[in-house]
Amino acid sequence: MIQLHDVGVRFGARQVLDAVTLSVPRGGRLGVIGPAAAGKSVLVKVIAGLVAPTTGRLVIDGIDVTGFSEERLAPVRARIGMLFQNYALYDFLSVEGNVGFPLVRRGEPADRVATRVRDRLRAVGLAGSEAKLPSQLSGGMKKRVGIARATIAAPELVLYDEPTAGLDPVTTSKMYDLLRADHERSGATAIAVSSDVAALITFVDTVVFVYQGRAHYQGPAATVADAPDPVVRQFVRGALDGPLVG
Amino acid sequence: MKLVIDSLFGRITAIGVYVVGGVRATFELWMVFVGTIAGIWRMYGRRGASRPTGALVEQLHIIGNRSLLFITVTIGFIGMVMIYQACLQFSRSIGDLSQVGVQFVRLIISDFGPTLTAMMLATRVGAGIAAEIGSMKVTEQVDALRMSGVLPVDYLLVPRFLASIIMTLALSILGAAIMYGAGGLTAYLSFGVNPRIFFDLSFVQPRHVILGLLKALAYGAAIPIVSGFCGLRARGSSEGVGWATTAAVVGSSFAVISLDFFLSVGALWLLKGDL
Amino acid sequence: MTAAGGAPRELIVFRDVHKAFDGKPVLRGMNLAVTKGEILFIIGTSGVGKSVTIKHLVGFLRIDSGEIWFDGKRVDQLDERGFYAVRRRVGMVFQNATLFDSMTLAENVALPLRKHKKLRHTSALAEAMGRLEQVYLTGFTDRYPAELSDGMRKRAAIARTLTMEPEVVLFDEPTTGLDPVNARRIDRLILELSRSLGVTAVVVSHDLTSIFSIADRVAFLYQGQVHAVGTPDQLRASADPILQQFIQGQSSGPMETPGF
Amino acid sequence: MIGERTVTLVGTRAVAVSREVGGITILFGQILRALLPPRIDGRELVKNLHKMGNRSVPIVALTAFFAGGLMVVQSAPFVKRLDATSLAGWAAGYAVLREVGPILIALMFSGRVGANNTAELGTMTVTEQLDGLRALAIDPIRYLIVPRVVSMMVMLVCLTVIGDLVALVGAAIVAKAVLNIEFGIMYGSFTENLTPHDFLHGVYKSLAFGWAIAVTSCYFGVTVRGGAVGVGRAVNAAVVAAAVSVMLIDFFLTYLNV
Repeated sequence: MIQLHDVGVRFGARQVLDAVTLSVPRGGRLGVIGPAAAGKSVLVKVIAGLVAPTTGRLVIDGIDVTGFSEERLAPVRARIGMLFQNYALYDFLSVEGNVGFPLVRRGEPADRVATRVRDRLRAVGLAGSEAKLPSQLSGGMKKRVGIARATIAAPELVLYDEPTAGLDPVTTSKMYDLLRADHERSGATAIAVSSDVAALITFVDTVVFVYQGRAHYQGPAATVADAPDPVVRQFVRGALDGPLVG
Repeated sequence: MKLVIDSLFGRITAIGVYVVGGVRATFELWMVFVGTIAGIWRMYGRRGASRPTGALVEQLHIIGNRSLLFITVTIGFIGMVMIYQACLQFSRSIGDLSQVGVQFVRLIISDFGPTLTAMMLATRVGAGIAAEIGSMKVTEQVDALRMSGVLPVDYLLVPRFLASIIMTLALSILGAAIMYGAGGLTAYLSFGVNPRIFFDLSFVQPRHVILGLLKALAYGAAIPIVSGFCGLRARGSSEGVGWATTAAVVGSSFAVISLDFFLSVGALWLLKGDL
Repeated sequence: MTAAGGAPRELIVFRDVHKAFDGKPVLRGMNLAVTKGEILFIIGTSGVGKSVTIKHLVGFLRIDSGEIWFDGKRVDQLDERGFYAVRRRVGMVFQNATLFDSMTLAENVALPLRKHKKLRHTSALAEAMGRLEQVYLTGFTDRYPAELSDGMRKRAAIARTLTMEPEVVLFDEPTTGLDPVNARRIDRLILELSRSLGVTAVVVSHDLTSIFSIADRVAFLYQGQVHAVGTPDQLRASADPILQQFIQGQSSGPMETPGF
Repeated sequence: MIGERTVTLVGTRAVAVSREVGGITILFGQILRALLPPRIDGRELVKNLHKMGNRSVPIVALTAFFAGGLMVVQSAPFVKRLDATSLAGWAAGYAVLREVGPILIALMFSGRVGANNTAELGTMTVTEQLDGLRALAIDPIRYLIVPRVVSMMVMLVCLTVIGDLVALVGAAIVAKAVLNIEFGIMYGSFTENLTPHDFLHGVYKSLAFGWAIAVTSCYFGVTVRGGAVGVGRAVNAAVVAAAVSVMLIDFFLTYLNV
């Protein structure tokens, strides 16, 4: 579904990503972990086409989209949903307006949109909040509205940037229950970034450890705490002594 | 000696970086303008294109109606002050106040009306546009728009651009009228100038009106472009929005003053001094 | 109902504290006592009022009713000026570190030294360097906060608070959003300052690893009251189903999570 | 004609405005109280003087240059008709020193420095840095606000003096370029027709403008609510409030003719 070949991103003098090669099969679930400012969020934005790679190629579902203009990217993006780190809900639209936005922009008839919105909001457990504004919601609720918006157009790929940041353990595990149920039903590919490694690996099947701008390690999620790489092991276990820099 | 050369070299490099940054920003500003014009074509020029009905009306309301009180108060006061100072000046030198109104109305129509109104709008509307678009940018709402296949320039800038042009024209006319009225009142109350002599429009020529409207049009176009550009360049979080809003106020006020200068000098040159 | 009795013996006491925001009650008769020298964790779901609780002690928020005592004196009725005396003895480390972003790390730490110990700027800076070394930030003293990671910023904020030589330090979610390694570094620092300096630490957190590795006592906040309090071992052994759901991070159970 | 909605709207507006005015007055009182005894943090004061002054010189100079030039352009037809070239400098100088210079420079200063100040304080407020100061038992008003208010007042006066000079130079240059009036004649016209009072009138005004811009920008900075969106809104409100107060103060000081 997604292939990155030697992708590098440079912001001014700073090399944020360096020669990242990665592939995610259709229906796969990839977790992105790593220390702060290692380039995790940028990696997700590259896949979404929001940040253009300085070097390398990005292939989505067999189409090489490297260097596409915003207008040519639009049909590709229509197949991708994204939950942003800070929800990125439109603060001038109601919950209903937010969730339905991607469909409205595609010119779907209003009644079809309304049905889909009601459907999605029920799935994330927010039925009845259609008329509320984002500022009236708690952090966990905003995240779920974000998920509803990301998945309303039945995307084949969903990107989650920090889906549980700042949430307590119970809410975190409820959030992953929700994501699991959603993906089992839709079969969509998922890529999730999180610093809460213990909770993340209950959802994904593979993890990639981004470290100093590179895809330092890639392996199955279940055994990441016993990974052969000492840096990964130290990071996941939270050990104080080890080779990890920063 | 080497130290001096090094420091000189450092200075030159710094200036070079500054100039390159300035040129690049100007180019990007120009691209935003071109993008907005293209956006108008995409949204209104083609048949069956998606037109967000209501967006333009909403912006007309925000930019126009909500500025009414602000413009009335500020322009009213400055109109009174200007005519007060002018009367003071005239009575000190010529002693004849009958010419004040005639000269004043010409200045208002061709310059002070549109320019001061636009200066005030640059503050209120420019800051508002940059604050709104800037906070959408840093909270990733602009990226969310892109993910929904929407071009941010079309969705955010085009309605504001059109609304600003329409409303700057309308408010400039209103501002000029308020200034003229407030000025006449002051001249009458403080210096006893007969309103019938003050409100004498016989010296107003079509070219004054055309120049004034032309200026209003230019200001109305410049303010949203400069402010939208600043908003879209916002980065980071709240400090980024703060920076964008500040830059928008300074940038659009400066755009108004420099446009005024160049348009005035241009008109003076075109009309061979007979403005 | 106001609790009777004079000055309590514990260092900090919350007695029947009520607090509502816009008519929505958050604290509903909360009682809690903190003993000198201990590390007390206040845990609970998002929005339950953990941060609100500690902000009352330094006067950033005012309680609606109840009493708060610090070192034998009632503090909930002090005015802003009165609270400055309390704040010199009770330090607070905020969730987002709140370093001043126009100053380098050393300048940040030097500021309270300059203001309260009346040191000159240069000697304050020298002392600040030493303080930053204690939190393992040698070599970063001339960096600005924006250039550092969250974990480093939090450690610098701890160093800045410690310059006041406070008797109590309040930590607001010190490990939230940090990766596992940086989270454990913060845990170690809290433990060190408690054991070697004798500082009383009140930590607001929902990081289960921290709770079970460094807490002396834990207070579990639920529906505006302290639902359970005890040592980590006592909590683990408790039969309370709501508490068990929280400390095991289970999604299903009897607990109500209004924030979800 | 005037519906119930309009009346309600005007009413809510009036309440909102009076609340802000009240808040600004309270802050002003707190600033005065923090000035007694006057223990201003020297480092903050120097830092702010430097930052606020240096940062604004280019934009103020450019604005002033254009303003001076514009006044000549506007008086050109009048001067030509009367063929009184010696009056050009007087007309431009009088307008620049008394009105156009102080007001335009104050508006630019409000945009550059005042708005920036609101943004900075606002960011500090939403990221709890102000609470951070209070937690360190440091009074934010005494430590942060007072040096800023003092710096803004001092710097706006300095910038107005600089701006006046640049504007007169701009007027002379444009007069030479557009009306072909020699520099000597312009200089003579300035010195003969303008009194020190004209110049001081503008400077006094700028002191009051500086005070208004400083207090409003600080007020909107420390009362920010709601993250990045709030900071943007606060800056917007601050520049609008500053513009209104500058115009109001200008009106009263003109009538007092200080």
